[in-house]
Amino acid sequence: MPIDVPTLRKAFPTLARELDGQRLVYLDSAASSQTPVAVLDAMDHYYRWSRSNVHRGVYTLAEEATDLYETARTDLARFVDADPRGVVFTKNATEACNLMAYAWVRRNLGPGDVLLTTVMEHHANLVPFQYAAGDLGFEVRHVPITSDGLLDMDAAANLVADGRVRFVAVAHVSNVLGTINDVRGIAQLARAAREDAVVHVDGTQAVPQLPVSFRELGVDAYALTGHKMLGPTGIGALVVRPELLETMQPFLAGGEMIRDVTLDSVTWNEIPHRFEAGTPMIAEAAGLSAAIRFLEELGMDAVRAHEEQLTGRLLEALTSIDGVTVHGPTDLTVRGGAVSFEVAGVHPHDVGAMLSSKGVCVRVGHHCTKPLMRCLGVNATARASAYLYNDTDDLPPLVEGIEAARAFFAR
Amino acid sequence: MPIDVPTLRKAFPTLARELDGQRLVYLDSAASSQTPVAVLDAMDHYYRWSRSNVHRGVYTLAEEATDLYETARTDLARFVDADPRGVVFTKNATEACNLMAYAWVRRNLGPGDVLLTTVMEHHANLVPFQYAAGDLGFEVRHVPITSDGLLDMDAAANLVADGRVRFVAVAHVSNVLGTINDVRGIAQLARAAREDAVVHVDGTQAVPQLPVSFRELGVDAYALTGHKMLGPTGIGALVVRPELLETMQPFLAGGEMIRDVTLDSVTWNEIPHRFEAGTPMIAEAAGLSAAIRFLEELGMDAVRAHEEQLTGRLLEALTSIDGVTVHGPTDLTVRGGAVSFEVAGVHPHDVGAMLSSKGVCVRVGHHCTKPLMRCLGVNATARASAYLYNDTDDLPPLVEGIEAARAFFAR
Amino acid sequence: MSMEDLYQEIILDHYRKPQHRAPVLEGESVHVHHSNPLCGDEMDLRVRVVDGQVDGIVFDGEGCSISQASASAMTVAVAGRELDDALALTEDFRRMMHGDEPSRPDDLQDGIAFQGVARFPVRVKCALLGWMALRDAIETYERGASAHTVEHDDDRPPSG
Amino acid sequence: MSMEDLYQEIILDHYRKPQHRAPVLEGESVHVHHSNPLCGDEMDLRVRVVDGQVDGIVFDGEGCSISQASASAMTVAVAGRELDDALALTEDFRRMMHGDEPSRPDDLQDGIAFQGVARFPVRVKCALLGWMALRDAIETYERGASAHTVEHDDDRPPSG
Ligand SMILES: Cc1ncc(COP(=O)(O)O)c(C=O)c1O
Ligand SMILES: Cc1ncc(COP(=O)(O)O)c(C=O)c1O
Repeated sequence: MPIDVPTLRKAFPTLARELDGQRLVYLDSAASSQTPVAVLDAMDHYYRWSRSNVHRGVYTLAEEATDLYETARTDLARFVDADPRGVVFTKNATEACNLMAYAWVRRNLGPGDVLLTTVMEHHANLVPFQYAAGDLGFEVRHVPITSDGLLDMDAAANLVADGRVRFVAVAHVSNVLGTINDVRGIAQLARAAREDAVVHVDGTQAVPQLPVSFRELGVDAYALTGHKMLGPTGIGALVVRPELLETMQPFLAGGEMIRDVTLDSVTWNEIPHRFEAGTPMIAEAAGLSAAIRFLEELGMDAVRAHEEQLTGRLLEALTSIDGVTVHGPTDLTVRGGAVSFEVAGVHPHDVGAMLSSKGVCVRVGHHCTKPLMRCLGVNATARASAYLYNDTDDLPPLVEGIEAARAFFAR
Repeated sequence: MPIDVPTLRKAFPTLARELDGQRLVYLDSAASSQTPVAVLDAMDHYYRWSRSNVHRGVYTLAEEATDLYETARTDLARFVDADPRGVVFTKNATEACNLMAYAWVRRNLGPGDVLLTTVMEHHANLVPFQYAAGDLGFEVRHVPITSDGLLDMDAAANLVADGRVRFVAVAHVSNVLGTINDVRGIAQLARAAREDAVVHVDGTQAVPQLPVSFRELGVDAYALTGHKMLGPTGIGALVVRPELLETMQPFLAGGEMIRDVTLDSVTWNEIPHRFEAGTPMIAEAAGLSAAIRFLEELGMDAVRAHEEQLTGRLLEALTSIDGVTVHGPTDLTVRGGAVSFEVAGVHPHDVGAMLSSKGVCVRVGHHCTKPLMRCLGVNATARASAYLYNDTDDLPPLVEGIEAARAFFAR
Repeated sequence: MSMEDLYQEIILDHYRKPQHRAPVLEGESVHVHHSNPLCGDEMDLRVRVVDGQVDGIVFDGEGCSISQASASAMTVAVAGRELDDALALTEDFRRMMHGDEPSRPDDLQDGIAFQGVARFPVRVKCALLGWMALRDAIETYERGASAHTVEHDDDRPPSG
Repeated sequence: MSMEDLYQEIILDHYRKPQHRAPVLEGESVHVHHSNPLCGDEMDLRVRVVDGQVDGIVFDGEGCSISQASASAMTVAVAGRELDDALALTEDFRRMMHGDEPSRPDDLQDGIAFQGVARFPVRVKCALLGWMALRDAIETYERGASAHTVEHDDDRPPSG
């Protein structure tokens, strides 16, 4: 069923806000999505009714809290088609990538080994590995992009050809170009060159927008974040093949991830608990469950169809403005909802400020992708990103704002 | 002003719950405290009014969100009397201890060095350092406890005497024995033996109960958690002397903690941002601010006075029951609110279940302090912990429940 | 929870008057020691196998009422059974603890009284301690060994 | 926000007709290059010092309207001043950007128009870029050096 945006918008309180008497036009969902009331209610219910800590509590509240938390794990596993034993909750996608860097990369890679990543990665999926490379002396290679913003698969094939690539870190969907990468293809390339290559995917921008099947992608690990998929802040996850997770070293140590400790030895707990230390994000997990159920009710196919169509209209609207250049693929079938653009003669800060004065929220800056900015030959871009609660009504204010910025600032 | 418990309780929705027609008696605040409506409102306000990501957003919502987040930092700094530039937000206290382990201990300690900790630590303040010791080959020493549950300061003096102790990890308040440790004294001992010793304190149980001045304690780092101090789940902090924080290596890498990245180099951001990677816990920070203001309005002296008095009554009530033994100090001036006890002939699980059947919530188990359990010669204990919303009305149900457990189970 | 939800009369009977509780077993074929570091439960289980059957079985241990009573009920339910049959019954009990309907309620005998424990996840491992020790004892015996020590805090599906 | 809150007419004037904007300065004493990797602003600042005074000053750069306009207003406000006085004025501007009332509003000249920027934390660093370059240029000159390159994304209190 197609998404009925006007009805849907009622579920998102912030969208009803006015700014200086103007309708709020939120086009920054690639940075963080709005949160529906159902998610807030789920968290509230925990705080008002079952407030307590999880695990090993023998009383009713603690049992309820544990149940909420563990249900979130199975909900998320179902949503991305993975095994719940491989679902590790983190505070955000960045921690999920770091978990992979500490618990696998730093324990396995050294001089002579190669880690493959791409020039379009978000810093979260790049710097943890660069940092490890600096400490441990392995090599990092980067897949370049083609002029239409796709990963250069021929180059990728060359980069893995010597069989030294043991780990691949790649985004499923770019937060700047919008590109939907063929991660299945990359995994096959990498494994063809070296059977035991571990493939880690940054799915942060994919999970909110696309139907994702971890099993079908055939990758080893997959990072995501709650606050971009209608969920609360403060929760993310790393989804790992359980067989791989079993072999990974612990990362954060402390309560809950331990089976036994003496003064000089420690026995770790089972997966996935071995990777979750300390009191978890209980309310946030309850909120994430509600967000998943909200998305499931709409259906991810419908979400994707809506996004694809609206992004098409957004691209048309932007390219029709004089002096505006858009980055990234024009083929909508390999494109997510983030659209980065430049306005000739106007600094992105000034574009953003003018849009803000018209109630339109877009992000400006390097979007935590400095290497990609260098590839594109820019310092920063403005980025509009639509989501399921946006529709074509949101495009005219964007266009007017950009035109006003041109008129006001361009010298 | 003394705390008016009946009025105060109205702010805590879960406390109004009934369980099988019985009043809920919540005595598990050392595991997680209840959350007042003001905290829920603060989070709700963010989600319903300013929902967006922080940092570098040029539009109104993003400015408001950034303001909420950075205000939480100054609120927390004021609350524990520290410099906001040394306040790093984490997801919980466990991550805060791991941050110290990764960003300082693992970068500085090696064979020949010694790390001093105590037998009463929570796993969060023990295992990250044990784990590092296993990887790096430094020695770990443990301060033992006296028969009345205090740290053995003479033994501590001996343990630091050879000048090899470079790092100290010690709890401010024990979550099992309730002991308030003389961390200032320990820091002086350690520094007398070795000027540059770094002293890291686990303040998780102290911050909710005591007025804490980081500056007066004269320690280097201090970990705490939000969910035990009326705040939400999913947020904690490490407070560090800025001069030390400046010298620490990054831990989690990713967005926001970076100044610049090229394909093969990275420049880190300023403190404290260098230690906060990825989208932070925005709603949680807003909630923590509200929790701090709630505590400040009551006054931490009043909170402490209430706790000291009530804990005295709790100890009296427990020791008056036949077959009940209490662990930890009897001197109330060196005691926080956690009271661990044993019931002769009844397994803690069964004590907990009987209490639960009477609506009384206590924690049973090893409380993530296995080494301490071994010292005490037990496998597990039951633990009752009162907080500012408890009063003497909550003691009779506890006593009756324990007596019923004795009658029902003791063989 | 109410006490009756968890502590059925049958359970309490086994707790108060455990069956086959003893520190030694004459002619013992296999002995396993299991402990659950999370709650401190300890269990010694000894089995005498004759002609592929559980000819004798005793347990000894320390732990909460649920773990002790469940071990007692287990010994009664499996005494005299073929080893394979005892393993199959163990699996039936394990699944029951995870919320499935038991397929052999009669054979579980008093073990059926523990069905309600499934609703108390924290206690599931208590109820399973004796049964998991039995499974390990049989597997140890079939491997040709006579003793085994295991630390665990949870059950897993059968290894085979 | 409304455009008027941030973009005062004086600011726009400086943006559209920048003062002292030039790529070279005859007899230059010191040249600093500052960049802000976060938003891509770049600033070249050249100062000619004669008798301990700012005898000549030009800037050149790329960046948003606020950073360009603020640099322009800065050059006007400090031209002819003693170096120490220029540093003191810089500190006054820096504090104003952090919400303090400026103590020398008249001396800041058009710089005062940027007071409202303090309410837009993201833009504070834009407004400070030129001033921080000036501070660095003077400090570099006083160290006896003639050029300095700095990457920064924030201002800090003066180093001395
Ligand atoms: C003394 C002590 N330290 C550390 C922790 C860990 O806190 P968290 O679970 O919030 O990480 C706790 C709480 O369980 C504690 O009581
Ligand atoms: C592609 C991509 N990866 C990773 C991240 C990091 O997510 P988080 O900030 O939730 O850790 C983001 C979001 O900023 C992103 O867009």
